[in-house]
Amino acid sequence: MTLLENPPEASAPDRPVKANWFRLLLADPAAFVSALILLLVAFVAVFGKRLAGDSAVTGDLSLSRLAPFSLDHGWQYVLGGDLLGRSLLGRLMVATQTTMSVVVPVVLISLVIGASVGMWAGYHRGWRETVAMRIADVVYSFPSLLMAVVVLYIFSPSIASIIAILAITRIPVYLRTARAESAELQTRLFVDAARTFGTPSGAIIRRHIFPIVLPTLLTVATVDFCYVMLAESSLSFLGIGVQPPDVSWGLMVAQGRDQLRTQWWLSVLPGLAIVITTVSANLLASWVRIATDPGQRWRLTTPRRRRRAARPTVLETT
Amino acid sequence: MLTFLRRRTLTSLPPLLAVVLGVFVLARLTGDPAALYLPENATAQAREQFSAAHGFDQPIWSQLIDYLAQVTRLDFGTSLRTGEPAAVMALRAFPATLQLAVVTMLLACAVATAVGCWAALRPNGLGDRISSLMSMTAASVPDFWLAILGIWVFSIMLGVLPTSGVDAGGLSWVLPIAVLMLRPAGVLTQVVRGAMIAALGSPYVKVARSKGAGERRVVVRHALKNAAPPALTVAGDLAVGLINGAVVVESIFGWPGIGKLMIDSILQRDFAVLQAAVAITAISIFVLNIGIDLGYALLDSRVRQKVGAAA
Amino acid sequence: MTAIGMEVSGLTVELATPRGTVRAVDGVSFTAYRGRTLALLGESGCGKSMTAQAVAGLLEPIASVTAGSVQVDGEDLLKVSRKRRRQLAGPALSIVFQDALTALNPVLKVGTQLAEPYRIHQRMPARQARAKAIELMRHVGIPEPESRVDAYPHQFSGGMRQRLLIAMAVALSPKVLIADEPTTALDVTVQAQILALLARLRAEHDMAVVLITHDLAVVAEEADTVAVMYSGRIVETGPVDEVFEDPRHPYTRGLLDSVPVDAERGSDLSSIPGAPPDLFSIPPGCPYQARCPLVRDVCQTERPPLETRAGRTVACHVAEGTAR
Amino acid sequence: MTHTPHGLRARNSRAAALLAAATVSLAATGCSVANTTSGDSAGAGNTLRVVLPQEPPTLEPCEASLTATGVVVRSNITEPLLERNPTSGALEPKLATEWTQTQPTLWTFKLRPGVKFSDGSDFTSEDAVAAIERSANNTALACNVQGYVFGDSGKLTLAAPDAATVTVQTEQPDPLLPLRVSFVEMTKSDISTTEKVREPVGTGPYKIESWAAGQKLTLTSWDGYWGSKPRYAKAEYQWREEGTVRAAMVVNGEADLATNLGADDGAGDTGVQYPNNETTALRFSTDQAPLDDIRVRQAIDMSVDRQGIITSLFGGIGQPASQLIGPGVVGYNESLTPTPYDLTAAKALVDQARADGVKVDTPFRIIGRTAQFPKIAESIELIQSALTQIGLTAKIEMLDTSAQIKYQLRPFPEGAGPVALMIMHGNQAGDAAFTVGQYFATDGAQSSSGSPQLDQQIKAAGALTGDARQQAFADVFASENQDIRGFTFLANMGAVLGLAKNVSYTPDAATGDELRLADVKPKS
Repeated sequence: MTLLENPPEASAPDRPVKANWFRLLLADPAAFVSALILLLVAFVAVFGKRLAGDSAVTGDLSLSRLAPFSLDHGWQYVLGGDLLGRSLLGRLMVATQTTMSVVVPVVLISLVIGASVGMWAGYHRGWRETVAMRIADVVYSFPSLLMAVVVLYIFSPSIASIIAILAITRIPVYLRTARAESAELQTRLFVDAARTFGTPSGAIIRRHIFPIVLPTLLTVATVDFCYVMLAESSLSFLGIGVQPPDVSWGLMVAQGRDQLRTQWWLSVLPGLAIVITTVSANLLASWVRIATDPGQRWRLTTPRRRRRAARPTVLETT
Repeated sequence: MLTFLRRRTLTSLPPLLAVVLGVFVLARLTGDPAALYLPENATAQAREQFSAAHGFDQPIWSQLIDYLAQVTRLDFGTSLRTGEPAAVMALRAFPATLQLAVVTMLLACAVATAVGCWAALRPNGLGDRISSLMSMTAASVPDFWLAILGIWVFSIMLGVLPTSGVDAGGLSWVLPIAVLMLRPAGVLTQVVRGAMIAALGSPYVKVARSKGAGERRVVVRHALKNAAPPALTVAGDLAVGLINGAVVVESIFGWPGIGKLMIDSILQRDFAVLQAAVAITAISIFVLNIGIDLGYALLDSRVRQKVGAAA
Repeated sequence: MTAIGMEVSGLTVELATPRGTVRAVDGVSFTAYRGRTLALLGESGCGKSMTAQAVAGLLEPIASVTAGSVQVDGEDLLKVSRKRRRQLAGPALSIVFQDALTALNPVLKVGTQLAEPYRIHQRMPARQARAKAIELMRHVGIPEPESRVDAYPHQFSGGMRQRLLIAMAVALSPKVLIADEPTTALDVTVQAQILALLARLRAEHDMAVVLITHDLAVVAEEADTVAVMYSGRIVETGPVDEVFEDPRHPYTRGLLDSVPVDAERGSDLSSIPGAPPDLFSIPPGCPYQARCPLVRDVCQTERPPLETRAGRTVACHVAEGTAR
Repeated sequence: MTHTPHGLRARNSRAAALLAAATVSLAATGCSVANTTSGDSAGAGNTLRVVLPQEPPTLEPCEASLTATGVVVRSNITEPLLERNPTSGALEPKLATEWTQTQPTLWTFKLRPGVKFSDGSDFTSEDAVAAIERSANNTALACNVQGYVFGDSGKLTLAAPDAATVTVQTEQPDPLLPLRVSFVEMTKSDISTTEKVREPVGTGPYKIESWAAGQKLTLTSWDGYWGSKPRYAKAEYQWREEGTVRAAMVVNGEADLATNLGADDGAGDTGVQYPNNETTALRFSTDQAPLDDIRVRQAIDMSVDRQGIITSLFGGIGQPASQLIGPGVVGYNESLTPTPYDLTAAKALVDQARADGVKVDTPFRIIGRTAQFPKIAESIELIQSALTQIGLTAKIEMLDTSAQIKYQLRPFPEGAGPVALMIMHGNQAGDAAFTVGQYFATDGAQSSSGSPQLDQQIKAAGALTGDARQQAFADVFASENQDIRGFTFLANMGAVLGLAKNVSYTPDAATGDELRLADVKPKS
């Protein structure tokens, strides 16, 4: 049921859609800033190593534990130096790449596998569903950090094995979500209709179920983004995360924890990087959720003053 | 209801068994502990003796059969490290973690419900934005980092809390719980907020308002009960995840719980203890899942009907 | 007998949308008499539901009332305090929604929901309120109310759910009952039962009923007065007999002409060529100009006011003297 | 920084604590506790509170050479016949008053009279024989002491001619026998010979009062101890993994003594630096390119910035090392000096080797044990980065103890490839024989280098006594550095002890392995 029986904006398809999106983004300053931050993170992840230069790799022990916020030793040392006298800014930039090259594949792999299996299981129901769910139960009922520890002791901790194990432990999250939604959708009329036309099940899943499940999955993925970064950091705390000379934000936080009281910047700054990135991702995700939902889009455009005056109530009606 | 419980227990058994078997095999793949437990210059013969004495020289499947035979007699083996029965060690450590987890989850749920509901009343308002930002931040702070910072600030700088340990009464609980609950509280707040926004927007809330129901009644009686199921699911997942946090928190605060026991057992290749600890954890997770299913039934009559139908 | 139940005048509702503010309801006025039914008739999107929600004080935050008044019992519902507004919700004015499945709380027993008006407004003890709920259920024709009072909404059929919703609305004998498409989601036979129930309750409680619908047949059978809405405005209003017999506004006429003579109840209003104007680009002058067969120059420049001439109330430049 | 020591003693039960934590009265409780505690640490009264890095897995005395066990057991709960003074290196009487080599293969120990076990029974030669038998000859029990000190001693034949005399017959003449026996903690003769005992009865100044596994271990002094009564009536051990937490406990007044702190753990002015027994080094597998060429190994040796590591990473604790043992151990060579840091010379050596056809570009692994010593990962990283600069290719691999130990002990994993292993060696015994046989001899359990000549030298040195022994072992270290260079020595390590203001204790090299509570005194 839609209370605005004809959402006013829906009746004007002739307006350029892209400009509209950008305006919607501008209308939410928090989301706009988040988008800029994520762009910056992506940029640094790609070019950071080159930008950071030598000072991120070769240390100068005389600059060991250099305090931040001083330009005396060049821009590279504006955030101070680490124990080996490398530029902390440079290290953060290099770490961005490693962190992203762990987090992004983990999220993508678990998303793709979990979503495919989940949609398949939910669509077919029956034994396929049972088997998939029981396997997910097994993975889920063993604390993921301990599983990672056991597995990383078998296969020595490399970026590839960290990605593999973290992806495995995250698959059930997507699998459960996708299964639940697809099980619900497969009873709907349009799926029935497609089935009666003889559309193969793979195509139905791809064309009819996937697009509807996707937004939910993406929301889960954003939350997971943060989870994976923290999990990687916890692994580093236990000494089996990303291994030196590679460096990730999580590893920097873990290694810097001893210096928290003396050289706080060694762990606080990479910690901030994790927090800022995940908060940005979450803010942008919640913006996407609102912007793609016609029933809620108005929130982004209603003048703030009016909104506050409005009665606190009711919004989405689908 | 009983039938539901019985069926649920039966379907939970194979995964439970799979977890125990999986850990058994995986743990043994991490290597023979002989080198760890024998002196550095022990002879090859001594090592073989050690392996034979503990059965590590057998093929994995035969070790597994022996182990299962043992377990059916409720004998979980003896710790290599301490010489104590593994089950005793696991059972001793379990309550400490359970208490920690229960208090943490209760507090996290309380905080999340209060803040989430409040934020949902004015979505995108200033309060909502601030609480969202705070809950997102809470959910993304590394726990070990927060633990050390907490000790520094509250124990050393302010001197109001003990640094660690369990013997300072209620005060000992403050830091571990604060650290442990931050992530669940942050995530749950977001979930409650989302579910409450959806519930507050639904027609039945309009109807309730049209009956003259006040804000309190609308939120507590009408919306919250509808928003609870999704929050319950997430709370269950977070409770399972607490074990991860417990590993870190217990290590740092010297909390004698099962998370620390498991990680130590892995490090020390103390397989018997690891298996006992994993078994008890897995069982409690299954109990938790069943509890969550029952919680659904309690909250939602539609589910209750299905549960009843199974009876 | 024909006391005024509710008097709405100049009600204007604006929506804040991504592309600016639009007027969804523009100066709507009508009077509902007790013991009578007033039908608000129009296509979807014409603003009739919005009008109902504005009157009931249930607008979404996106929408706000910018002008007008709603008088019930000498009080302007739009001006009273929130607390007073809550006190009036139920005893003075209540509303029945279209989709009873979503309008009933799925996790609460129907008895609890039915008892709620008594609990809120009369602070009745639970046991007593429950008895009242059973009485209400019997009142609206639900069989075996004693055993079903503890059931949940999903255990009732669509028609029964709608009855429950109506029961809840009439619990405190409101002076005004707004029924927002109360039968749209129902089978034809059930529709008739529900409408009959509404008619009975109207008489018993001496309520002014505002029936919001797009169904001409329903209007013809149930309403005493009709107000035809188009693009957020009332374009013609009057006693149903008169309006349906001799529509003065080209839009009303178009609606009536589009229904086959032997039309069944429930046929849609969709056969006038063209579509209502986009709310963002309502042209100056008459909003119906683009679809009007009688359009003239003046229609494109001047907005026709809703005027009473010769006993008929119409908003049209050309309507005068177009009697059939 | 404010020091608010509070005696947070446990009275509430866990359940009550749970309640308290969950209620609002929490803040109020917090205030009252903070306010009622005075400057005088309530716990100190007569209890010494010690915080260790880990819980003792067991208190079995025959495992006392394991640090986690020994630090609690040795000389506190149980005592040996004689003990080595960690500073002078001399053996001093404990439960034996004198010991003599009555024949080349026979040692006689005279026991101290009037010694009692904490359960009241007398300590006799029968107990001593059983204890030595159990620790030295009982291979089935697989005691750590058995492997650590008696692994190469051959079978001992024990006898108790009278209640106050014990004789030990060795297969070969063994000048080290008294030193070995100093590792044997005395237990009662009825102690199990087939199973390890978690809570032993000993003759030490303290006995076990209670052990709440996972939480706390309490020792209490007992009347009837043969020596002078210790100053603290009770000792409470707790354990915390993180050094920062251990330091915080002392700073915050929750513990009186914290062991094994790092420079960055924040002990502040409660921290006392002391050299411990440990020496860190990179051990090379000398059989594969590029590490099979001595010039490459020398080049690596030159590219380690020892002073830089100690200053920047270890916070100034420790000394650059020139050999695998520290001063104070018999056989330490005073004349050896740490290799100077010289990247240019190192690069020249590598280039020279390359010119001679050595495959210097072959990658090798630097393997380290996670958290073996503070800043191990950073140290290895620094070394690896220097190696890159001199033209070598090294990969870092940090492993957990169990995985790392496979590379440390023979037989090494097959197909391991060239490995530089970060090791940390502590010579608890005080005699180089316990080092060189293990690490330098071609068949040593932890050796991956060596030569027949060096083997000869080691064997010859082992048979000597006195100054000749000192000189011979010193020569062994010189030869290793000169001819083999199977190691790059990093540092003679040090540690920090957190010591509360009102406690007086002087740590020595053995503190990490054996913390004698009787030496800890309240400050007057």
